[in-house]
Amino acid sequence: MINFNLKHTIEALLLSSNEPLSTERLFKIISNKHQITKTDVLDAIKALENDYLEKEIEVSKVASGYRIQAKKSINDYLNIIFAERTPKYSRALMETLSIIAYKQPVTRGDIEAIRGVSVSSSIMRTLTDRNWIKIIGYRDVPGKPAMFSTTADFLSYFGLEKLEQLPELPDIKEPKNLDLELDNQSNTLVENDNLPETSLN
Amino acid sequence: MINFNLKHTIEALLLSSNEPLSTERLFKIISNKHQITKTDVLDAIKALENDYLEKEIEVSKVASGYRIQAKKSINDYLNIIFAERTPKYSRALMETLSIIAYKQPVTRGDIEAIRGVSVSSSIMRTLTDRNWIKIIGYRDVPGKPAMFSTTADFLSYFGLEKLEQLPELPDIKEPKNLDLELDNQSNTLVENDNLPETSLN
Amino acid sequence: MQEKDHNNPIQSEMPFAIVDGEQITEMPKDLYIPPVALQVFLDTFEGPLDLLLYLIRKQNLNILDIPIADITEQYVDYINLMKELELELAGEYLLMAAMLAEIKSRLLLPIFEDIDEEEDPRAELIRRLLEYERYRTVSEKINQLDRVDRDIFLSTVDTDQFNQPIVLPDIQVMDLVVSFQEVLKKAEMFSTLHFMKEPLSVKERMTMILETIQDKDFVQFEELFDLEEERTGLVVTFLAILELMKELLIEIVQAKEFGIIHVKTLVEK
Repeated sequence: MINFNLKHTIEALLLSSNEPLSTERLFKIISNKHQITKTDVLDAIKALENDYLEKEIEVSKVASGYRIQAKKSINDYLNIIFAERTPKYSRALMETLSIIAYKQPVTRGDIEAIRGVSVSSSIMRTLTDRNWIKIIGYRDVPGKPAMFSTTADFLSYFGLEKLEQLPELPDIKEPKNLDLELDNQSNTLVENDNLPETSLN
Repeated sequence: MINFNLKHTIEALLLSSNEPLSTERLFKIISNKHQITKTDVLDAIKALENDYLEKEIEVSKVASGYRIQAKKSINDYLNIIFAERTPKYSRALMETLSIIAYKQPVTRGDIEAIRGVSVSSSIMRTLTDRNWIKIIGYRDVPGKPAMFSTTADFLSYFGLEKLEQLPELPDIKEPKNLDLELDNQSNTLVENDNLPETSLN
Repeated sequence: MQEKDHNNPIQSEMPFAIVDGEQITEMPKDLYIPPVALQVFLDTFEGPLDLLLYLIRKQNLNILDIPIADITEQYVDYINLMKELELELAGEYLLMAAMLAEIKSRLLLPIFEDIDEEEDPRAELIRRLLEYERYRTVSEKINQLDRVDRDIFLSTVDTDQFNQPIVLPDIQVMDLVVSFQEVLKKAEMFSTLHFMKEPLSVKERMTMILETIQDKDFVQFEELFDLEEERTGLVVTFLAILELMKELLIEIVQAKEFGIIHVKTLVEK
């Protein structure tokens, strides 16, 4: 084809696809018809990124590939267009999702142990339906509970490429020796509780 | 704002919106923040059309406004992208279908009682559209709920002649209450009392 | 890390839930809250650990200094109110109440030289609180990350002018079998659930205990517990006993240290 332009083709494909496309995928699709290399694909994406510098859209690399998205500078307008369409998620869902993200692979039991309440099936269903979590195996203990981990779609939804880009999990402030620490504070405890002094050494 | 570029803003808005945007709508949204006229909007769209001549996307005017679409020239690639995506039915749909297959005739209420969640209308529509299920009568109870059974097409799809040829459930102990519940309701069947095996040829 | 501006009006979820924030001042100061407000208040908690963290933070306490007696008392007061409104969660909240009561009682026990090595009874609870707090904090951060359709808007072009071949999902006959087995498994779980729901009422258990004691002068403490029961059931019994003591309907008697504990009725016959 005479007028074949890799950059414009990739742009149109990224805009047409409902999900991010990886370099491999783009290469496979286009190399069916045209002699190109993977480097050509990467170069074209670079060129596209360059073209977009002055535009209000940008190429974004997320876990599942490349996608094109609006620059934040026009979010004010988009918020008008999309008013009230913003999805909201409950704290229970966000906590469950966080535990899966940071502790994966985890079973429902692991999640329950941390949150101290049972995990609602509807939350797990929502997370699965959105393809944010998946079962990656079954733990070899009685009952063979399913182990969950997060997916590339989960990262893409938050515009991330890798799990490491998630906010850092706060350190546990637990002192090396919790008992010692508690002993030091026994004075406070006694005051507050009016406990007999013998109750703690 | 110094860097405001109407053309790029309109481009990003058209690409981000899920529906076509009219000149009026674009004007209203943008004139909130910037001094522009409707003619400016039209001029920008013209300029955009011009920019896209060499690209694989184009501005298209439809009844409700402007939108940006892929040019026909990349259809071959789109075919590949969309064909790669093997569609899958949700678990909810598969469970609903299996209940109808093994417990027919059933009402939506029966399915809900067994699954413990309400049956979505879109699932019933998908199954009906595929001509896998049909209404075979109405149960003679208040509300006259429709009773569903599977169709001949459903059997043909699996290369079966009769419902009896569906695989038997390997040694599963059905909870007592499931059968009981359905049995109780079967006396109230108006007609079509027998399982429709015979009626499906 | 892209963090989201707190001032965004869309971001109005869970105003009470930010326990370390100032929002708490809007919360009722004492326990006597109108039921409607209480419902709203309780709905903001994600379980017993969350409620405990709130009670601790409300008093500006370090988790490591929990005054168990105070916190237990407050906690039990809350769940007493809760029992009427939030039955669904009662089991987990009751379990925590029992755990607190146990810790409290262990702290009250005289300490002997040889059990000196034993861990402080609060340690396990503190560990759980600290662990839960980590995830709670980080989940708030994740909630503020940019996300698609809220902060990130995807650019797409229309492709419906393109004659997309409609590919219908393909299923195998075995998929049906597997799905139906899933259904049966779930239905089974359902029937056990229904069965579980009933017996967890403290009031009901109080009556049963009173009936048991009524005929005799006293019974052994252990006899009141049915070991066949699940852990939650035992907790309900325990709470019922505490409740009966509080209402001065029974009395707990222990003749000598570590001797048999007897439960005696105070109701006149």
